[in-house]
Amino acid sequence: MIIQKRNKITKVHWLLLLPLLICVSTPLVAAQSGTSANPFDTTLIVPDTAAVAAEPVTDLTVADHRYDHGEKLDLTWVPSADDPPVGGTVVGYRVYRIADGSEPVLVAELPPGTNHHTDEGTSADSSYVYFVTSVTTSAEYESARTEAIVPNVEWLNFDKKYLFLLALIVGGSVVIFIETARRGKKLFVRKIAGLEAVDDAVGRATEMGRPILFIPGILDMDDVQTLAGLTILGRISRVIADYDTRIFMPVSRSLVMTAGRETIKAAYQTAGRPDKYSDDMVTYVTDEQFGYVAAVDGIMVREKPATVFLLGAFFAESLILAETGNYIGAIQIAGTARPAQLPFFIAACDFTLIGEELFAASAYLSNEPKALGSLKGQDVGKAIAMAVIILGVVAVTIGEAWQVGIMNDLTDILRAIFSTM
Amino acid sequence: MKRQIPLFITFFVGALLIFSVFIPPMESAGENFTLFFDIIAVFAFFLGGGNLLRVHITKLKRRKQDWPFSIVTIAGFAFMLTVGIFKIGNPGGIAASVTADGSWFQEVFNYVLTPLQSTMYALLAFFVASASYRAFRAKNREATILLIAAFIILLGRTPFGLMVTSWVPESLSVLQIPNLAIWIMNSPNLAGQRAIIIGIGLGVVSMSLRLILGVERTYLGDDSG
Amino acid sequence: MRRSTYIVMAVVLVLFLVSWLLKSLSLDGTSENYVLQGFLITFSAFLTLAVLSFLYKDNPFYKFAEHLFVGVSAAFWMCLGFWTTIVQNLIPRLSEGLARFFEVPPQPGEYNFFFYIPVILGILLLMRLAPKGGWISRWPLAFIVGTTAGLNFIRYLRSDFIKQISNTFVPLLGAQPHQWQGAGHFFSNIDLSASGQFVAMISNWVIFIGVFTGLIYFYFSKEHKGAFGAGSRVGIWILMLTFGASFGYTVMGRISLLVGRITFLFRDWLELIS
Amino acid sequence: MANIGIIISLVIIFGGLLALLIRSVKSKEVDRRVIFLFIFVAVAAPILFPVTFSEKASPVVKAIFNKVESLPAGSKVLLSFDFDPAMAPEVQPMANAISRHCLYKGHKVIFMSLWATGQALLTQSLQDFILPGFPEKRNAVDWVNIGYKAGNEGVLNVIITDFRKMFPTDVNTVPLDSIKIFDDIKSCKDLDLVVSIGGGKPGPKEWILFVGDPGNVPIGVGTAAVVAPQLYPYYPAQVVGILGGVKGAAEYEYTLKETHSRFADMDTPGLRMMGPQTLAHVVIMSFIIIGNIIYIAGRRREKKRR
Repeated sequence: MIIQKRNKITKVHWLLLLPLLICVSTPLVAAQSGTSANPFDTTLIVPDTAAVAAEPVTDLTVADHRYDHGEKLDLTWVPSADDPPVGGTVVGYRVYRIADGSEPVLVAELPPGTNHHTDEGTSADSSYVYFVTSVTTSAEYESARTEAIVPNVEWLNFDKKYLFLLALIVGGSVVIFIETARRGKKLFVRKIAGLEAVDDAVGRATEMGRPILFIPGILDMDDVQTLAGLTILGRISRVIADYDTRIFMPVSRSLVMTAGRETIKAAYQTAGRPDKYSDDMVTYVTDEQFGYVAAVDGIMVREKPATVFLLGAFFAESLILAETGNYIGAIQIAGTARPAQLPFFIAACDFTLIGEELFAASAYLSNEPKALGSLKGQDVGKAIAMAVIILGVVAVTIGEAWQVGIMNDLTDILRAIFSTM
Repeated sequence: MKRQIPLFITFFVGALLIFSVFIPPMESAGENFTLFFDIIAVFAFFLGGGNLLRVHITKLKRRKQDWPFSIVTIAGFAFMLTVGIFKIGNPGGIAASVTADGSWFQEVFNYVLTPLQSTMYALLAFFVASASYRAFRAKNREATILLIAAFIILLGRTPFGLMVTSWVPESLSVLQIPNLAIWIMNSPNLAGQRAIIIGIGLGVVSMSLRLILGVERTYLGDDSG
Repeated sequence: MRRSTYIVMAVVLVLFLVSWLLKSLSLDGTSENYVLQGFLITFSAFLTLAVLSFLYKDNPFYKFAEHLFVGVSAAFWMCLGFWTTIVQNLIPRLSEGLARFFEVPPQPGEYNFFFYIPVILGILLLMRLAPKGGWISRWPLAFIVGTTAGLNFIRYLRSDFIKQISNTFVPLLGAQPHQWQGAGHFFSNIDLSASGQFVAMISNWVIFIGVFTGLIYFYFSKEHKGAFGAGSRVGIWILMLTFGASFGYTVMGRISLLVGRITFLFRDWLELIS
Repeated sequence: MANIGIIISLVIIFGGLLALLIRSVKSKEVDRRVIFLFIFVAVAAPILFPVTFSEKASPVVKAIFNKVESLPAGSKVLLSFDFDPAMAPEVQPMANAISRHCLYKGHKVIFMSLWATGQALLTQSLQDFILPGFPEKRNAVDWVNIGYKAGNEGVLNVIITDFRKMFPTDVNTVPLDSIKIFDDIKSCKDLDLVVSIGGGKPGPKEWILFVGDPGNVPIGVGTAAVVAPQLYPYYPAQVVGILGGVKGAAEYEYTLKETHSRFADMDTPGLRMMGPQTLAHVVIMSFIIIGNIIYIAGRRREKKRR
């Protein structure tokens, strides 16, 4: 359904987004790249007779850098004959760039022993000539100049073909399962312990007549964990609106405040009680991590919420919040994808959504087939991971133990595909 | 309508950024969009500041519980804002960094914010103790494993760790508590962390796709609003 | 508040005033503004103790510290955002005149029309403050959510998924097992060093099984029963081991923080230690 | 005075813990404020009345100590301070202890840093902590500070073949050729020991990979606690020994004090920092034990009731 709707939008409103399109397709950074100008003294020292002598570098070549948009050129050379480790006089190299026949500009100072450099300050509409000097303690010796070169712009990065392939497989299986579910196929998803408790926790607050506190972490909307927390808030606040329980959500970012208000308001509207909603449910405190914690701790001991949700990105404050929540006797449901903070939630909260479960939670709680389908897609990713790990481990083990060539080749292939290029 | 345009913006921007990774001339899009975010976030500061003031002024007007403290918040906010925006006491004038040494802004940071921040942070020393007292109990097999791992690591951090296992021969030194602690950190801990991280990677991928495709859209509110 | 509360507050205030006086006197001669310096140090100590008092229970001193913290820090980040992002990053890209006013070096090369986009989106966001038209603030929100989703899709796929998989290709018989020289050599060093073949091998098995069963634990599409259930069981044990160990490992750092605060109180404020 | 203070505090802490332990058999929970109080006393008391616990040096620490100890006087030792002010609290104590030990044993010590911000720290710690204890040691004869050079591991790549190429002079622009220590040092290969203290990059790992392995130079490392586990695979083949965090420093300081009476009154920041740490760890472990006794006792009672 959604996909059809979107097509309609595309046709009518794409003009509105034209500026955005232009903005992205124009390399903005190119405007800044010229600033890598030379911080060093560019005057060349003319060697005099008393100076320490050194051979210049030889075979200096310049080549286009692959898969860039013209901002990079690769230089290689053979180091000077007077370069260590044979005990020579070279203390370093300097790379100079001449753009469109202008004055030479120093672009890099390199330690001895170096034989290559990538200049990242070029643009596709100029031509460049380079030379490298061998620097001794008192003078510089210029190499021959390279031929002029104009950097190429490539339109596709083939170094990233495996990344693209994996993105396609993992992302594709998520999309396919969403589509399968949309067509009405029943998909099985097992129970997730912490999530079964969500409804009970809301019910408990209602029975006790005490509020619910929702903490969406301390990061802004540019973190997926915050978004995951907000989508779970969407499900929770529907129940809250039905039960007419009070919810309180102090936040440390005003963008999160805006999104939080929209979320809760929508839930109240869906429940048919828009009059019960108030902006006071979501308030901004401060962007400061511990200032926020100080205020939330204060709210906890004064308002005594029956249920506390800690769902989002947390740092050191995780345990301060969870311990205070525990002290006031609240049921606490926590979830974060920051591995370092999980131990503290496990120790101090009643239920903890571990990493991936945080992202699965909103899909699971919604019980919407489409969302559940995406969980199936994730499992495809996990199955791939498990299969590849077994394959890789077997290959490495056999390859190491018996020096089997084919296994070593397999290892290399797997490492290439699962490299981080 | 009120919801369709935003949904389309999300779809467009999200899809574009995914593809830009593979297209060199567009590679900088991510960088620029992040910068855009930073700028929007500063506008958000004003939204936040405005909201903070409104909450506390309302509290003050209605004489709600603890209203006198709202004066503290408003006064602190106003003072710091004045000092920061006008760079009061800043030895370098308007061109200098707002946090230059000697400026009032930096002094307040040093003598008010720093002690507050670090003391809040230091509360953790107390809370790790109370949490371990309560949580590390051998209630079931999982809790027992949690308890044993934590205890071994804690013991390994004191001189007693080496003392109680000093009888273990050097050839089996991995079983001495400090070494065992290191082994736990290097092996099982690494494995557990890695499983969690792989799961997170997949969770984020799926979550991002749900957002881009508009399956998750609660944060955008309702159509009628 | 009860009368006793007021009395306690008064006593504490007097104590800190006395402390200010004494501190200023002790600073006399070493510092130019010794009265101000004395106040600042005493006030820092007061705030430190006010926060610590929360451990006992909520009280007016904590409320004071908390409310001051919120107000001052909100303005702190606002000013920092204004000067570092708006003035330094945005203004030079938009307007030469404004750049001259704020004395930021105008960089004509950086002038860029497209930076009006975040400005417009930012202003749309502020529409929320207006009584009507708050819905338009969803546009910047949608832009940010799209950016977050798009950027993180690849970022997490790459560093959390792909990289961690290839890191798990561990040799189960240890590195270079073809160089083994009999069982004696194999079991000779059961320690952490590189020569400890046996331990290295066990570690690799633990990493392999740990990651594998951990993934089983996170598997959603299959009921955790039978062999699959057993695998997920092992997975949760490994996770618990991880959590226990990381918890224990952080304790030292947390204690150091408290050492820092108490040292401040004893040395900088009370001058009990040097 | 200090001794009485610490004895009283220890009696209070352990007496209190014992009382709670006895009480726990009746399955009575402890108020969390009591735990807070114990933590506060356990941390504050050793700060007020410095206390040192005996630290038995672990083998990895002992290995470095013994190496410094066994080298003949006049051996050439290079100490690289590869850290910045943020990392200093954790690694400065071990840097000081090793420096003192080397100077005391009569080794010729070369100080340097791979970190730009490390040079100022190095110069200052030499002035404030290390040299005051050795007024008889002369610059350029017994020790020299050659400072910092940019280039990260590139610096190491050069000095493995020639010091003078990277460091034509010391930090005071005195040419190396006129510095006595360097008379018979051409490159790192002429050194008898290198100790790198740091926790980032470049740091101990780079010294191992760029100097220790190719030049066959003995390398000792001191590092932050979080990084230490990653360096264990290099021991003992590629590194002499490892000092990990404040605890490693404390163990070194303790061994130093025990071995040489000259250092009996030495300032021992590592040991001092370990006082609150050890006590707090003991308190936390005690409370874990108490918590478990309470739990087991409570379960037994419930069974009886049934």
